Amino acid sequence: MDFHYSAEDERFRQDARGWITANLPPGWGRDVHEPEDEHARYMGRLAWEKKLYHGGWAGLAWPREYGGQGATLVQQAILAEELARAGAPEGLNIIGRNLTAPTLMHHGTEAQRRRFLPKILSCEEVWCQGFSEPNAGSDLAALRTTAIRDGDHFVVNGQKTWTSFAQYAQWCFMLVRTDPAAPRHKGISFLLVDMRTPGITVRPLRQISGESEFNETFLDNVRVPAENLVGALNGGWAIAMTTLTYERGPEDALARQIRFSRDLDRLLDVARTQRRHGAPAIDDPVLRQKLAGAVIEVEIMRLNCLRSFSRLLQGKPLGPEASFQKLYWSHMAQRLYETALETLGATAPLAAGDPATPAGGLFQTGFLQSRAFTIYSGTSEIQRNIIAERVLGMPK
Amino acid sequence: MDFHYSAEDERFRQDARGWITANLPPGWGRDVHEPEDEHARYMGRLAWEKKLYHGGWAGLAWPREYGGQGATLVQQAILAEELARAGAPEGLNIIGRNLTAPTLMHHGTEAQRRRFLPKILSCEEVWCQGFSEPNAGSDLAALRTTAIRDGDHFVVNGQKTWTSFAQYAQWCFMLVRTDPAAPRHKGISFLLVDMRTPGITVRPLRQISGESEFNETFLDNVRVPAENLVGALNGGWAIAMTTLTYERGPEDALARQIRFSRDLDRLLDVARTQRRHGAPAIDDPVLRQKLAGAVIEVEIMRLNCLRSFSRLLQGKPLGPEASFQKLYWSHMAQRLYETALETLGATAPLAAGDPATPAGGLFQTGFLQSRAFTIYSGTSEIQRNIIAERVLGMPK
Amino acid sequence: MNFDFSAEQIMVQDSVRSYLADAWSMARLRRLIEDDGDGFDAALWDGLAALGLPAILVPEALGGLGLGFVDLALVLEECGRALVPGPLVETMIATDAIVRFGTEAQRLALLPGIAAGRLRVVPAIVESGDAPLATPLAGGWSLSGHRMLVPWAAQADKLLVAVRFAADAAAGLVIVDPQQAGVSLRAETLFDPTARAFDVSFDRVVFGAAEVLGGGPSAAAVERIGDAGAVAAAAQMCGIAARMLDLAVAYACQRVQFGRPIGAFQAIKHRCADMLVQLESGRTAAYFATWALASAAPEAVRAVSMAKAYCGDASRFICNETIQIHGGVGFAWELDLHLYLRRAKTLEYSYGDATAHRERLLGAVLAGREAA
Amino acid sequence: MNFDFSAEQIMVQDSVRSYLADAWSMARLRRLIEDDGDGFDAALWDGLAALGLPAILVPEALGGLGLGFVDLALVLEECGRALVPGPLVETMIATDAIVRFGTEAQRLALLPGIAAGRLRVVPAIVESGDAPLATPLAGGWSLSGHRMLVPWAAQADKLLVAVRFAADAAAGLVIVDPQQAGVSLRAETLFDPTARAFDVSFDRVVFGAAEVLGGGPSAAAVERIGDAGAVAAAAQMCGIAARMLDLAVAYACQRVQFGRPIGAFQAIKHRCADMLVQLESGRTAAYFATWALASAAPEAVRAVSMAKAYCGDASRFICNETIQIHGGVGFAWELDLHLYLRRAKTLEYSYGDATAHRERLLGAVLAGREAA
Repeated sequence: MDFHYSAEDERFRQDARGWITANLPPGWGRDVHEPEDEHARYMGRLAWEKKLYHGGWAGLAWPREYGGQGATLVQQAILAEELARAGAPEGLNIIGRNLTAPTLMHHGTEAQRRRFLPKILSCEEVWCQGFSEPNAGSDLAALRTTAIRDGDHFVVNGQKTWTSFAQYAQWCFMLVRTDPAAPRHKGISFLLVDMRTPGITVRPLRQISGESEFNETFLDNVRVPAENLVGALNGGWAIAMTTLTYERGPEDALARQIRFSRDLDRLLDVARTQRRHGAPAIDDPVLRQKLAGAVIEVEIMRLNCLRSFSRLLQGKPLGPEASFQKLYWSHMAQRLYETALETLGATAPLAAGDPATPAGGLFQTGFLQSRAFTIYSGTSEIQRNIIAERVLGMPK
Repeated sequence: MDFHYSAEDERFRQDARGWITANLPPGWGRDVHEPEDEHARYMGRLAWEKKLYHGGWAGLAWPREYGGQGATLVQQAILAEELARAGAPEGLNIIGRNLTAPTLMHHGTEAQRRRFLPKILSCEEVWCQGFSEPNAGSDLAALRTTAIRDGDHFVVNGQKTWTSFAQYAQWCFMLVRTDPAAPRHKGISFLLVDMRTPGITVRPLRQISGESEFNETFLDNVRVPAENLVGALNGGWAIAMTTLTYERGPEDALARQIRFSRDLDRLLDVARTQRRHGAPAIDDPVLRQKLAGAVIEVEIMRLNCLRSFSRLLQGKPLGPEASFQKLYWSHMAQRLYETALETLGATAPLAAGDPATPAGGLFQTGFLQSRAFTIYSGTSEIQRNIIAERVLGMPK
Repeated sequence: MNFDFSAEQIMVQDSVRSYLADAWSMARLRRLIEDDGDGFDAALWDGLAALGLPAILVPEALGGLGLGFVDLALVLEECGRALVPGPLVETMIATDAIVRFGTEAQRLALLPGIAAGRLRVVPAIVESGDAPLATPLAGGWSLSGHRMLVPWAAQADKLLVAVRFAADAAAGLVIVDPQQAGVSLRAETLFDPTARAFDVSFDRVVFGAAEVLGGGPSAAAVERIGDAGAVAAAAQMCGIAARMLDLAVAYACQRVQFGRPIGAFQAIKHRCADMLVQLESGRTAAYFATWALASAAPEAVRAVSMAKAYCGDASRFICNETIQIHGGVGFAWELDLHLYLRRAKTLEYSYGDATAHRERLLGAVLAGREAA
Repeated sequence: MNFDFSAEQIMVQDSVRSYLADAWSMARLRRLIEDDGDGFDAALWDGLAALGLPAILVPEALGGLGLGFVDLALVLEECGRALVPGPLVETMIATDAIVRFGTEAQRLALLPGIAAGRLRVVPAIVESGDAPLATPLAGGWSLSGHRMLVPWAAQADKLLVAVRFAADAAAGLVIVDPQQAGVSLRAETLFDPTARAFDVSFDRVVFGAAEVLGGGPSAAAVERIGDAGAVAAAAQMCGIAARMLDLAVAYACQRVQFGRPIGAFQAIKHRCADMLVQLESGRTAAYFATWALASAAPEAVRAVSMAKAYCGDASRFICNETIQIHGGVGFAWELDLHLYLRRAKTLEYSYGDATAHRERLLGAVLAGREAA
């Protein structure tokens, strides 16, 4: 066990820090945050991700043949830390990087990897995820979207929901039913779908935070080339499990930790300036307990990720304990934003856009967004089932 | 809605307060508590209960023909309040008063009521409860103790567990299987068993608090007169549900509230004398939040009971919402004693018997006892099932 | 000793509920949001006034029903349950203060109009950096400073402004007309889009003793209006939480996953049971607090703070879990859940949050023990 | 950057675990309780000493293994898991302070004996009303006052007593022989019947600079021994919690009610999942803290307080829920659950509770931001 960084890693950190300082978009850093307008925000995130790519900071630990830098997971974690420290934006192609890529590395053909992975890193192709359907949420295997083989294509019909960033995505990976006669889990395949194919309609779903990151996606006789099948026909369920493992895993978590850490930092600032009972809120011992709890939980989130990375570095595969990361951070974040509202105190009923609310309404928005954390990527109830049954070996 | 008391009730309160002051056993009151020795403690409780009876304070709201005073439920609640205020002991025949009595009032014959109820009030006969068995805990209907009719007797064989106060009890009400061939819930009967009958062996079970309030009770060819059957043969399950409703109901809860309220009062005293960081613990704003939370919860427990009593006064029967009282107070009490240990702070590792622990180790013992609160009388898991299914109408 | 509502009180509740079921809907509430107007629904106001709600606390001699805070309890719960917008509840809170502390002239000037539904009065009491200060002036005072989160100030005929009097640092409530010279309003952006509130600035606003509620400074009046607000918030949170629990149970019984309604899974059903326990315990506390306020019982401070603290925590838990139980649709804008969440969260932080009320309660309990 | 234990560290853990599996048992622990003696198991002490545990922190030159706190992490967890009694962990905590702060003479005098398992040294640092005060005397000081909850003082050869020096109010650790004149011990009655602790009074106990750890007052030494104690407590709580979770899962898989193992009910299995999350997060914090202590990292204060606070809350939750999952037998004295509960609860309130450590952590974080 050693949390010291090697001299090489320290040099890497200095390089990263220097580059970020020089390239951070105007308006970013400690005291500001993203634009109000959602489209502008996502375009800003995309531009930043492309800038990182052109600066050589994308896919640090990916193999070079797929556009990666061949660096270490540790350096990837260092970059994440430095991005957090600088208050840098998140990217947009999170699903491509964190889900499509590892899924293809595990289950794709060499041709699929060479075709898709580099463009994920360059952000020429943004990805979205087509798993959930209106009647297949927690019970994902109940999905009904069909794909019927027709020559060298599959013809896809159905409806997906909660497809994040579908309106910005060029590609979607999708679970489809290819054998309706087979048992539920055995008739599902994993397809890569070009979102520009005729027959696809995307309808944004407005969320309780007012944002429209999610969508309903309707598929009407969408023709998908057969070469876009990943893995075996009717073998999609196992592949989906890989995808979900990464969706819930430490890489995704560490990227989120950046944001929570940045928001917590802002919160400590706000606690110094907000006043209650005639004194700065930060002097209130009761609030201090909650802020300290938040500091502890956010730091443990980072360390939990590092602990998982150490397992990966030893070559141990990511297993069902990925659910552990997801369950931890989603509930942690809900507590964090509740504490943030409590820090705002009497001004909590104000919202983003009001000049009297600190940090531009960041915490109110974060609170609303956080309600979804314990639902998407598999509800907490599903994560607890997985942990109990597959990690602890408890009966179904 | 009116929480004022009538002039008559206020007079009753003055009478009760006067009598209690004059009759409280030596050593009782604000600053002391029960003797270390368990047997002495229970004998003290029994003596106090008998004293209350002879003073005319037992069975206040019971019908006169069964030894009651014909007073109101409100006066019964006033008496409970005054006992709490005075720091008086609990009684010993709780099961007789709170469980046997209402069960017999609902389901007993007139002969059974006249035979048993007066002696419950006078404490000539202390009662215990024979429901749980080693393999029938939450799943009570799995019970295996058998009763086979033999002439004008039943012959009972089997084993009961967690029979509280069995070593002090003259009588036990018991669930027994009288028709092994019937469906689980349909072959059970409700018997009254004289604990002095040959074939009964009581073995105390030591609890984690060090006390032995509970017992294992072995039944070996115990002959019980057939007239001690309550209700119909094989109709015991419905009767048991009545008993359980009272076990979990507001009368039981209010008696417990006395104790929690008394312990909380002591805790506030202790918080004034305990010092932390050079100041009285009561000045610590973080601890104050927890103490305030305890005050609120203990007071709401009292008010919840009064709300239930109002329903009873209107003639509405006690239903599955009795589980609500049990679920509320058991978890509340666990939080209360955790807060008590936190108030003790660095001295929490001391125990009853050490001169440096405040209130004679009351809180450490209370903490240990409280671990059982969410288990006995039906675990919290069972109570939540009952509330969800029978109050909220959710599916099984 | 009786913890029940009277038949009359339950009848009033039923009439409010059935009026709202007929004349009011979440769709209408959403139109108020989308219209982006002043958020005030005049027809709803008139309908509720016709039912007599603003008259409840007004003495019979002044055209009211002469009832008390207990009679408001179930009405407030219904207002929460249906997310009734507009300054109705705020006017009730102000009415309570006017009834108890107003001079005869003030009561005559304000209460008949309130009872008839012609006059809207709202409290302006939220603490912020630059509290209004009244400095003496010939024949009166000059008021400067500001109050934030003044509910529905633009729709109100009068504000009851909590003011500090410079002379002896006494506190009091001052009746201010929002149209008066020196008063300016800035509409605030709110977490609850169905509400309206304003940052109100006072710049040398002149007033005399006739405008001070009760004729002179009264810390008791300021405390009372805060207490009435806290209890009204607690009761409304109970109504919201009750509605949320209904929605959670209904959804859990109807949504099928893994071949069963999700309400059959213990993860869901046990949580609903816990929600019920907290809801009912919150009601217990809120009802008791309305009685304590109505009867000015010695335990009023404790009862009020108990209700606000407990109901705040309970409604937080119940609202959050209801969204969780709904899964994906739980965070869809189209569903109404977030509107309840936003109102409940706003109430949670209005009139003192749970932490502040716990501290206040413990102070009162310890002072009571000291005195005993 | 590496969050893994080395193969050697895991080997040591395995050897401790298998030694304890062979030579130690809960039955033996219970005999120590029932015998009502001094609670000290000499054979266990000797066995663990033969395994080299007290030697871990002692430099090689002084007969030890020359390892650091990270090497203790898994050993401490095993000690918690098996409820190892006696002053082993306490001696390790004291050893750390002696290694870091002792003069050459003190190191020579104490560490070889500790490494060989011949010498037991325990901290006497729990804050109480009447803390030991050292007043100057010709050639030294005179010590009076008392310390409570001094672990295993009667079995210890030396106490490291946290002392305040009257002259300049400096703090320091003083090496005191419990048999020395002026020292008196009162056995305390403890919540954990497998532990022993004493109220130790000092009545004009005379000592010189040679007895002050490091030769003179050192607030850093006092803080360090508290930190080492806190981390050792956190690691032991992880061990206890891990054992409790094992027991909960095993029982839930085996106990059948309603025709199914109770572990198939979500109420039980979901709770076990939450327990695992807290256990592993606690381990993360505790392991990191051992590294921070070992490397005297700048984040040491934060890491220590984080571990003690988080592990305290986690072990509280896990122990309580394990008892709940066991139902009726969960509160039977015959089952071992309460012994784990009692030890964990004692550790929770030793070396600062979660609340105290959260406050300390936030202070450090804010000071760090100030400095940045």
